[in-house]
Amino acid sequence: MTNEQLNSGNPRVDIEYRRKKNAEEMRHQVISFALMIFLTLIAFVAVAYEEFSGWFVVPFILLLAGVQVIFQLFYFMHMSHKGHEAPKLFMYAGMVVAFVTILCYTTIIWW
Amino acid sequence: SGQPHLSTLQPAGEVAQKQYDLMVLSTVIMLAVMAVVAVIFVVVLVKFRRKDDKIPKQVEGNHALEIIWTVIPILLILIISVPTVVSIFKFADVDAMERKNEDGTVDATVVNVRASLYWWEFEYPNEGIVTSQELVVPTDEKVYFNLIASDVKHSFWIPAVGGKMDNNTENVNKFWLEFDSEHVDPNELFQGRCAELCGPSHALMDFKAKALPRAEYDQWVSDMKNVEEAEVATTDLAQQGQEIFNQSCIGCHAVTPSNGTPAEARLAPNLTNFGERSIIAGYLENNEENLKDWLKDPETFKPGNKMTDTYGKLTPEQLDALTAYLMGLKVQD
Amino acid sequence: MSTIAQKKGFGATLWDYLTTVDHKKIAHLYLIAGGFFFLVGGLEALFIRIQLLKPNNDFVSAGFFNEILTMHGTTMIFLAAMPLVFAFMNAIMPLQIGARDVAFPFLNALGFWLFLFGGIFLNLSWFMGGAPDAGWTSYASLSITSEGHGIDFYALGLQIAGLGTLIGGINFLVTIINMRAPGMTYMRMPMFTWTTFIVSALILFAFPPLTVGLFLMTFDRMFGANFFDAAMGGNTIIWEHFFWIFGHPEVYILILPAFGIFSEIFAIFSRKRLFGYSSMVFATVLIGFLGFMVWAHHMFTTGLGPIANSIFAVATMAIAVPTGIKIFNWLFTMWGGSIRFTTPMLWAIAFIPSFIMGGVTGVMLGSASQDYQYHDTYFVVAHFHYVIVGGVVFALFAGAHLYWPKMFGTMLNEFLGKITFVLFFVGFHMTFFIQHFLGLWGMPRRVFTYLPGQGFETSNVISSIGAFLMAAGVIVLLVNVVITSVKNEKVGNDPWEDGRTLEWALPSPPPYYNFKQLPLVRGLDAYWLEKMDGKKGMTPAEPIGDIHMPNNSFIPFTISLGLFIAAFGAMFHGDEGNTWGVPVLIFGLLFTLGSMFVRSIKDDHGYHIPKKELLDDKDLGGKA
Amino acid sequence: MHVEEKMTVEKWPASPEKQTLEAKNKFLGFWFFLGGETVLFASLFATYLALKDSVPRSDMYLAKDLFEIPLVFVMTMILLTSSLTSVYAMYHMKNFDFKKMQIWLGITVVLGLCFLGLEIYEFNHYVHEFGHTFTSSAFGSAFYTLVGFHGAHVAFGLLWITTLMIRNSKRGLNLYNAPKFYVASLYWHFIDVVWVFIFTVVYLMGMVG
Ligand code: HEA
Ligand code: HEA
Ligand code: HEC
Ligand code: CUA
Ligand SMILES: [Cu+2]
Repeated sequence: MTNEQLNSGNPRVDIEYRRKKNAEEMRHQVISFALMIFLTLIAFVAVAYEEFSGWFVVPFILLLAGVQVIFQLFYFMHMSHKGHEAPKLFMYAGMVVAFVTILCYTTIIWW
Repeated sequence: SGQPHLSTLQPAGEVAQKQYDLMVLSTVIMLAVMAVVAVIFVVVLVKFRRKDDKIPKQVEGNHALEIIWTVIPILLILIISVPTVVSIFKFADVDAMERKNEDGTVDATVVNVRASLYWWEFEYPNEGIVTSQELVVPTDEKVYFNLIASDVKHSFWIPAVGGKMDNNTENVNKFWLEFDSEHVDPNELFQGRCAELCGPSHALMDFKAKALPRAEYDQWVSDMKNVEEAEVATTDLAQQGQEIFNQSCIGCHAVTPSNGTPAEARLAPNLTNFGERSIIAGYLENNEENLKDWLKDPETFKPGNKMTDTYGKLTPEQLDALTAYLMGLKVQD
Repeated sequence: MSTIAQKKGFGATLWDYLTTVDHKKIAHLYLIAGGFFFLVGGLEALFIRIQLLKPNNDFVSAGFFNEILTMHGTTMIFLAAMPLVFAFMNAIMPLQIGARDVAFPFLNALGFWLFLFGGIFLNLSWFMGGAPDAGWTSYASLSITSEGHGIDFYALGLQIAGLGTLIGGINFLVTIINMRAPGMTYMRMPMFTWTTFIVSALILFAFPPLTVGLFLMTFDRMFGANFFDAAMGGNTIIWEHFFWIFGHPEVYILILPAFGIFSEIFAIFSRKRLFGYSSMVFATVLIGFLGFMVWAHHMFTTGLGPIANSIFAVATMAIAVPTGIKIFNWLFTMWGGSIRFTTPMLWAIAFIPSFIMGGVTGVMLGSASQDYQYHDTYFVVAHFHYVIVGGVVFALFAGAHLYWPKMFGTMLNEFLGKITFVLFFVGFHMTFFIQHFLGLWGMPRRVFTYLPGQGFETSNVISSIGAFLMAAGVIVLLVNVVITSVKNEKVGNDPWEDGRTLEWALPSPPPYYNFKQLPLVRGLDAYWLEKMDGKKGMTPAEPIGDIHMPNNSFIPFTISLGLFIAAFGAMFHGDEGNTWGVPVLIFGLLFTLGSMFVRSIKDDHGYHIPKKELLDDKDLGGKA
Repeated sequence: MHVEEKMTVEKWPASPEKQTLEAKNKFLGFWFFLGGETVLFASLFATYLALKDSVPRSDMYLAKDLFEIPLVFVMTMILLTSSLTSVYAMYHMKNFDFKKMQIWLGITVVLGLCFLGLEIYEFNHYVHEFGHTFTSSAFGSAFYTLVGFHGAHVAFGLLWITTLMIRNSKRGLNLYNAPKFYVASLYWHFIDVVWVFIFTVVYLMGMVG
């Protein structure tokens, strides 16, 4: 675990700097939120607009969901930050098991 | 190597034979692996016992050795994998089951196996006949099976003829077996059994398989088909028995081979050819004494079976009558 | 048992254990509880063997046999083998990495109490209308139709115990990642710690499917759901998959720590460093990974189709490769070494041929088209007892002898230990070797009896006699434990003289804070390196200072108790005329939630052992 | 440094959620827990997919008859927004602004409650309008179990965050409770992740048929 503490010796300067950084990060968060809402809208519209075939819509909205989850994990939950190596490893491992499980239940279980 | 007609080590059909060959192949490989290990093992234990207080050299590893014992097992596994995969697909090939002739008939011999607590029903859809507990099949050709269970999961297994397949509750499993005339002793039947824990009497959920040359098999089928309605008993005693049967038993047990009730609603073994079967309830030798005991109190023979307490107490006279009737239920000769 | 405990009265000791959060004491608890359940499971095994002694035996009835059989498997796997493995992980792993405790001492205690309450709940079924009777696999069609409350005990009891295991797994993971002493890099961790790490990861991913499966079963049986009822659109195969997605990793959860223990033993008693350490680590990771890709080999006959069967067959057999790497590394650890035949080493040596026997039959089972014959026969029973008893149980015996001094400060008697070994080893092969043939000759498993005249008689007699030899071995071990506890001759920090890893640098048993000063780790086999440099102990990595310690707590007990109570409510609420079920269910859950709430709002920062006390504390000898 | 020491803006570190060893442990342990939860929910999704539209009688309602876009859309928006509000709370925590953090957490809780309320309304609707219940079919069992498990997670999250807010209302932020707030917010985001898949897989894919 690396400690991300920044130190210039002068606490005031640090605080100012950090505040700015935090505010900037928050701005990014709001942008990702806006994107997420946008993706959600597209997904709903794709389904509501009944002309598209299911063969297109289903993979498409799954893809959108995947992108949203990346936003959540990497931005809201900070998985892109340093110090998240172990969490990443275990989340990926969990996703592999999750994927295999779902694959199995959609293929080798019958009606 | 076990009993003929029972042991997997005395294969009597193509499936069992292939499986046996695979067993031999893999056993040989396994023995070789164990021999290698055993040699190193013995050398180590003999040579490197502690003799003095010297500190041995601390070895980190050896790449050449490590590669050897990674690659050789991979090769051995590949050697087993190839015949394994080939045979998996071979055993799963049931296309012939559905191959229809122009007139809609099917040439393949097909048997629907329905497993219920704790008995087996064998329906021949193409011939339109039903029998129970004793499977009858032709030799030297593939026999195809549709497997299903009516209550809980069971598993259909005739060890000497081939590996098993489950009777699930929600879907039909299909596979085939072949019975070699060469290995069939006409006086012996194959032992079949349920291989999936299904309740108290799981251990007793046995059945028999009778493999007949094609001509005899055809004869059996046509004899069965000839029984169109319940045969009328000939002796007085048997007639009495039939009356009792028609009162207390017919609700569950059919005595005609072309059973009209839907498969799910057939509650008990079909008794059309009961008198010719070698067993009662799957595992008791078929004789009068056993039959009476069974009818008196099925519970002692098959704990948890579904016949217990479904009919009134039977007097000795009633037992005699029923026995006479049931023993007379024959379709051949 | 521990020196501190002896000075107190019985009541105080009991309270101490009820509230402890010390990993060493929790290890004692796991050892005692797991040991007890091992005896129970073994007794059930003896009942099985007595019933099968002769054809048509009526020692127990058919239904009762199924209960015994189910409880034997369930008890042995969940309540004996796993907790015993956890006992050693708790006792040794933190010491091996130079930590003062695990990452979450409170959760550690919670994990234990959940396991214990789950285990007690499950076993209460014997006295409350019948035990589960659908096999330890509890396949859905049968378990849904099974009458009485047996299966309910199974579903709820395992749910509670499983939760405890999951918590334990997360705890070990964090401990190993965050709490290693300075210098203890990943590639310097002792093999047992490595296996603990991988096993904990397996637990993390394998237990949720079991949790879900058990929930579905609970809902179906107690709350009217229809997951497994084919008539309502349900599907029993769902249960089979969940059980085995969990169940197969579970068997590696058992065997990997065993591999870890043996790795330590081979190195110690050959006086040699583990051969091919990095390939051992690699093989462990690979086994863990492959362990998740092979579960359907238990379902080859279910009818998944040839493609699935082929994939799973090949994946299954592939596990032979990393396991083989391990076997040969152990052999070459001994090669060129200076082998001393102590009791732990005897178990380790016997393990190699025994386990390989089980392993190669595993590969034969993995070859699906052969498995159509083997499946659900005594051949499978032989396979898994060879790997479980010849692997896991041998390791537990070996570990008990090896670590007894570290856990209790006194050595088990070597002579009695060797008697146990001989009896058990002979009995083991007698019992299970012949079962391979029984299976091949056509004897299915899970049968309460068999008919005469099929050629099964003699073999079953041999098998049953073997079981009694094993029992005799176990009894000798019990005697051994009693004798050594009474004698209680204290030993020093490195009683086997060739200890290599950090735990042997500490007094036996270690002081409650483990390390007065965290040690500096300079390489693999840290303590051995120091010894070879002529030093007595580890070089400290920090000056003596205050040590932060967690407070004892009774709350883990009450959290678990709440679930225990709730389980009764859930189970009985559906009975005819039952009025108290739902209130009890709610009360139990609130009790648990309330305990968690108290824990959450109460301040509990633990306490500090002041530096002064540590300096004075000479007789505890807490040298790092 | 004592963990419950009174903090000031000056002393407040950049990553208050992982200053002490306990905090680092909690942080890591909680992530691992989420790894396990991923598998748990995957198992529930798998069950749902296997049993979707699996009903005993042909006159029973299927996914495409049940679900309606507006309600799901509103629920989705509410829950997604609550994710943003909890991000705001963590933003203020990093800036050592306890008051604002509490306010944003409060908003998060309110949004969560709205979501739960709608979910209850929705379930009620299915039961009474369509006879689609937990016990009516395997489809029903699987649907309510999956969505209900998520709902239970929401409810637990609400209890948890509320407890934290009340417990610390007098004490303010310190290095002892900062990690607690942090993992609670992680939990809340994870609930959102799961919902993204629920609305996609259960509702949207259900409507596609
Ligand atoms: C500790 C527990 C444990 C372990 C380690 C294993 C290890 C293995 N198991 Fe086993 N198994 C069980 C416990 C275990 N098993 C249990 C409890 C059941 C039954 C459950 C039930 O139904 O109730 C079971 C059932 C079981 C089945 C299902 C059988 C059936 O029901 O039809 C299968 C099928 O593939 C299988 C395969 C394997 C394989 C391939 C391994 C491999 O990991 C083995 C690898 C080891 C070696 C191969 C030996 C060493 C290697 C070498 C020396 C290298 C060279 C070797 C070769 C080239 C072959 N096991
Ligand atoms: C860790 C796992 C484990 C262990 C250690 C064992 C150990 C043993 N097992 Fe078991 N077994 C299983 C796991 C295990 N088993 C599983 C999972 C099944 C499958 C269940 C199922 O099908 O669902 C099974 C099934 C099983 C069967 C098959 C039953 C059947 O299919 O019908 C048999 C039969 O011989 C058997 C025998 C034994 C024996 C003789 C031992 C011996 O090694 C036991 C040795 C121990 C003792 C003998 C204890 C001694 C105790 C005393 C002396 C009592 C003293 C008492 C006091 C002081 C209070 N086991
Ligand atoms: C509830 C329906 C039911 C009724 C009524 C019933 N049986 Fe049965 N019977 C069964 C079932 C089920 C079995 C299979 C038992 C088993 O093997 O587990 C069976 C088995 C048998 C068998 C052995 C069948 C074989 O093929 O080996 C005979 C003979 C038999 N019943 C005769 C009778 C007679 C005679 C009566 C009336 C007095 C009777 N049964 C009434 C359900 C019933
Ligand atoms: Cu049917 Cu066992
Ligand atoms: Cu397995």
